[in-house]
Amino acid sequence: MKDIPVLRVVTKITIPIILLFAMYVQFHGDYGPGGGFQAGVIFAAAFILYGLVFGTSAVRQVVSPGILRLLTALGLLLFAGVGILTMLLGGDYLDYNTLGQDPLHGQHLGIFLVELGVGITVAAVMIIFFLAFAGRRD
Amino acid sequence: MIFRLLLALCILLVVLELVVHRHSTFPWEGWLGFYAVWGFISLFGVVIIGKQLRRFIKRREDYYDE
Amino acid sequence: MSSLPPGLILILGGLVLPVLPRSVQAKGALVLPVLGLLQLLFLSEGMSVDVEIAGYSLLPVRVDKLSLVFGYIFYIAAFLAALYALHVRDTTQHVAAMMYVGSAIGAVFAGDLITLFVYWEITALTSVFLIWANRSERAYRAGLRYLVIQIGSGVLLLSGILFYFHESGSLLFTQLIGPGESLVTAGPGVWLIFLAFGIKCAFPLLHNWLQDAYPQATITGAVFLSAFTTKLAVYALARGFPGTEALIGIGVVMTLFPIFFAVIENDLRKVLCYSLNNQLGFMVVGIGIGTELALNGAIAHAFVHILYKALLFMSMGAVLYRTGTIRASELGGLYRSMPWTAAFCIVGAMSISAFPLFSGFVAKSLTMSAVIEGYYVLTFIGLLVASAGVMEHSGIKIPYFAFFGRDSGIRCREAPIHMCLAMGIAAVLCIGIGCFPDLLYALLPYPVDYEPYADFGHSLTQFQLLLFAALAFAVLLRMGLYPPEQNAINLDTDWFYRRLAPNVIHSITNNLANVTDRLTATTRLAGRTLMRSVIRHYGPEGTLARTWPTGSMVLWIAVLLAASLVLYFV
Amino acid sequence: MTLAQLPALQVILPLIAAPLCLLLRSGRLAWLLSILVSATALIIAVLLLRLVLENGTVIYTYGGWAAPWGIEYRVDIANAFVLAIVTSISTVVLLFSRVGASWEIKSSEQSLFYTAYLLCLTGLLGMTVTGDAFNLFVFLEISSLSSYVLIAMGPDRRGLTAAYQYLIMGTIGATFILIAVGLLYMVTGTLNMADLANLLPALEQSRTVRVAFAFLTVGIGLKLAMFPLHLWLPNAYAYAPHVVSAFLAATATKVAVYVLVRFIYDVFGSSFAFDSMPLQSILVVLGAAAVLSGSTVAIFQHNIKRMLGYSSVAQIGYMILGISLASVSGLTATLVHLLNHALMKGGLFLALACMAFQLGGTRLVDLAGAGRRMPWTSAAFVVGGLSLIGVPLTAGFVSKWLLVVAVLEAGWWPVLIVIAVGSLLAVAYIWRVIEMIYFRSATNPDEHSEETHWSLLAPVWLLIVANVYFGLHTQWSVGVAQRAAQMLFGGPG
Repeated sequence: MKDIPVLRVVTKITIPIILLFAMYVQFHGDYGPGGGFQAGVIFAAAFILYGLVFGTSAVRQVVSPGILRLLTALGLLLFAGVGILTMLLGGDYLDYNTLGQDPLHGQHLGIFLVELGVGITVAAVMIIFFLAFAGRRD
Repeated sequence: MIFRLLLALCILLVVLELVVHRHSTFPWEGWLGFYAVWGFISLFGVVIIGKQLRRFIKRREDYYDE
Repeated sequence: MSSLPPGLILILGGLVLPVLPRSVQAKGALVLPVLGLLQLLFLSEGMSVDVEIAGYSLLPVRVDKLSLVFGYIFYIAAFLAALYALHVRDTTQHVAAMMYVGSAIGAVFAGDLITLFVYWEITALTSVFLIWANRSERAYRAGLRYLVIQIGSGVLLLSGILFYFHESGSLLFTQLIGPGESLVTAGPGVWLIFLAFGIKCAFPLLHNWLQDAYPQATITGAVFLSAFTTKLAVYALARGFPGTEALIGIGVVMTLFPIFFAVIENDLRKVLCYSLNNQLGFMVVGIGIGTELALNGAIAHAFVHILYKALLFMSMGAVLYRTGTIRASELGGLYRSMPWTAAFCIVGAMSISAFPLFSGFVAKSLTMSAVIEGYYVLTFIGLLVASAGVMEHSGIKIPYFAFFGRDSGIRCREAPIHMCLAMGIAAVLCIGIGCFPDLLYALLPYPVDYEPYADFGHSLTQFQLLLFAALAFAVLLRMGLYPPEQNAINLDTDWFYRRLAPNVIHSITNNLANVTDRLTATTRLAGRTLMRSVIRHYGPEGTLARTWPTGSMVLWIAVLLAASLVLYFV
Repeated sequence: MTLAQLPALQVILPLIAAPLCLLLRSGRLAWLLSILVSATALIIAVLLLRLVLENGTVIYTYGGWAAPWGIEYRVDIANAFVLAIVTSISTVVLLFSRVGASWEIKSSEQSLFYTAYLLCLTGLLGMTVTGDAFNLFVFLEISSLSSYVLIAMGPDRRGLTAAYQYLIMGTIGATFILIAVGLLYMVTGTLNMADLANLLPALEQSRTVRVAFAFLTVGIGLKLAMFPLHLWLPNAYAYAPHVVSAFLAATATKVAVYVLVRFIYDVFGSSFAFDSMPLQSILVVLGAAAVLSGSTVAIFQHNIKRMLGYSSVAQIGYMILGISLASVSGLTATLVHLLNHALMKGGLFLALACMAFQLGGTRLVDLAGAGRRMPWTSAAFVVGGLSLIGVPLTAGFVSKWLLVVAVLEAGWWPVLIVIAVGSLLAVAYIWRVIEMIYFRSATNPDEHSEETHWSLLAPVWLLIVANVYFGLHTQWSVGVAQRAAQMLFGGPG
């Protein structure tokens, strides 16, 4: 599809916007609707669009499967690590109150980190799925 | 030879019964030579009946192996 | 040491045997019964070990006189058999034999039904290897039949126990029928247990596994087998069903029917099996009468019977070992080659025929006195016939056809020294008990005030009975009326499951096919439809075994969901 | 971190270790981490069980949000018992898989294998420990998805189809459970199981609750391979890598049975399930059908792994029968059989794995003469088989005995016959294997010993010895199961 100039141009314009929107959904998640899950999917959508138009090998050049695998694990570890941290700090698992000097800060930080972990993993897994299914023909 | 010896022994046993006091519960048990006759008849009967039995149940040795 | 359940030494020891070098295993198997017997001497009467498992109180060990007397003789028999098997270099046989004996002894000391059942099944599972150890197709099949029947007895026992437990709430193994009750009024649990014991005791019509399997066992295996399985059943009957009237009738039939089969049987070890069955009948009668005298008689009979039957099996085993055959039609005149074996065999034969001064006499006299005391006329007459029958097959036929009679021309060496030693000890015990019966009487569960030699008339009549029977045998031989030994087999109840059942299925199919030619193909089909439909549904490619398409799996889910929805709403 | 954190750690540890395995890349290191984690999980499970037996139910709330708003983990005797089963089987299987897995899984995929394995363990433990119905669904999905991967990992290409079918079935099952949870949430407004148990009795007549119950029983029935929803199981077990078969056969269906027990007896309550719903007749019929058809089909199988799979279907039938009795003794029998069946099937599958590696396959003919060539493995298989039949002195006998006593208590004679026939059928299919192992000589004449390595024999025999141990020493297993059953019937925890 990369032979069609309209698609190529429009794609290149929209991808940064999609990524930006993903960031917004991610980081604004604790105030408005959104969060790591949705953000991860939107983030991955940018890559998938790129892959659809320019081919999966182009995506592999941007993020190698090795890195994706690493990111999948890291996101999950971030999520679980926060939980362990709260336990080490004396609370229950994922008891964010212990993270900051007061519960408000704690909750804020906790949710931020956990959602980030979720976002990373979801995005990475979505891209892996896409590559796995779409990459069969190459 | 052995047969005659056995026969003699048997007769001796019956004769002995006349001398030895013998305790019996059932009346027929006390008859002279009851055990001797009964033993003879029993074995005779068993062998003859067993022989007849053969007619019905004898089979070749490989009967079950087919 | 005394807290160790009896028999466990043999079971555990048997498990250790394979670790030993092959040449030492037989010696190890010889030491184990000695250790076991020593342990038994330390056990005190009345001792018991009780355990509570899953809310049921069990009594894995209970020591009383009844258990002890069986314990002693089992160990003695195990020692003799192990001595006899000293030349065997087969790990399987040694392990199986030791575990078999150990579990039989464990069963005799079991105080509750569950423990009894466990040991009961182990005796079945281990003893079958003594048959399979012959490693022939025929032995394998006979062993399999034996195993199925023995396990079946165990399954019946277990179901009986369950019912009995459900009815009575007790798992203790004591008298299962109360004094005033009879078998007729007893519940299904007692019936099932009775049946299980009956199979193992080779009741008439349930007996055939014995004659089928034992002759297929190895030479040494048969010696072990002859001693334990059926005597365990006798013990169980003596414990659970003393004084059950039905046993008298069963016992008399048991003493009588095998003697006819024994007359015409060619395989001498099989003759011994019929004789074994007949001897069990005497014990069963004793248990059925149930007086102290009668029970003593039954137990004493079991005790001495183990010795002389083992002795007879050993002598026939030695013949088989040296000549390679045990068919009466191929043997004869062996006294020249094997004089010692012949002598020992005659001692065994005189013991089993109950000649005075031999062990059979002092035991059988107890039972016979009890029969007279109870005034059981028919039983008495039946047992007299049976006694003459014993004289015929075990007293005369076995030694006569093997060692005397027509000279077969076979010349071989005397049995190995350890075999002779084992037979010798057994023979000495047979004569010793016969001459000094008080040694045996002291072991019996009830006090004995019976003196077999006090009344000389009794010995005299016994001599008369036996010698005139011998005379009849001689007369029959002279007249040429005695049935010649022939290479043949005789049908017995095993025919029903070895021939009839397969044939019926076969002939139904075939006969149906012959009815009309037109229907041939279809009727054959009909005959096999059952099996076909089983295969169709359950076979490797059957409906229920096939890999189903995903769609139909989902359909099933829908069906089940719909069904449960409907059911829940109704 | 104190004892109070144990319920969370039970699940979190394997959850964290899973991505770490992915990062490790080396199969050997991943194995080391997995077994460390699994052993720790075992220790945690044992500690939890002791804690629960002494002090009663332990409750753990996530993030400090109290139930019914937050997610809570609720450990009582019943699920502590199941936790101990799952973690111990997992540890033994991992002991085996250092060598065992390397035969079937490419070395490049080994870290992936252990990742999936740990995720599956996480899911199973999570399902067991959680007190929240939706959380249960999440963990169910974690365990299911990872087990599809595990099944497909083997060298046998039929594993892919089997995994695919299992995926379809499993997803439908999970969806049904989700629908049921959603319906319950609709009427009660809560997802907490304890809370549901309080609210549901008042809503007994509600149609929604009844529909939810139907979806739930069918959904869980799929996961536990209840007849006739078992069709995915034989292939999944047969074509998965051997270690995976051992692990799943010994744990996955057990956890599903536990979940069914939990929902029937605890969440809905036995009076709802058995008095106002005709669950009893459904379960009895399906349980009996499973015992009979599973065992019969097993007799005719050429592939021993499929045979064991069908035998599992039959064994699950026994558990269903125990559940259907609706009595403390019946439930005790089921719970004890959870443990005993895990031990016997785990042992059998592992022993079979050894044979498959040495003799080249799991078809019946491959095992000819194995008794001479692999005496120890063969002996292990025989003892495991005896336990499966229910021969005394083995764990299988204890389960059967308890079940039969419970059935007698209820006076269900036909069921008694079903159990007896089932046992006889089991004798038949186990005997076929024994005959092949001991009484047939190998097709290739060189009958030298090919006994497997001791490091593989050790875990096999560990399970086999456990079979005998729990056959002789029933105080612990039956005692705990009995208390659990009483608790599920509303007695003191």
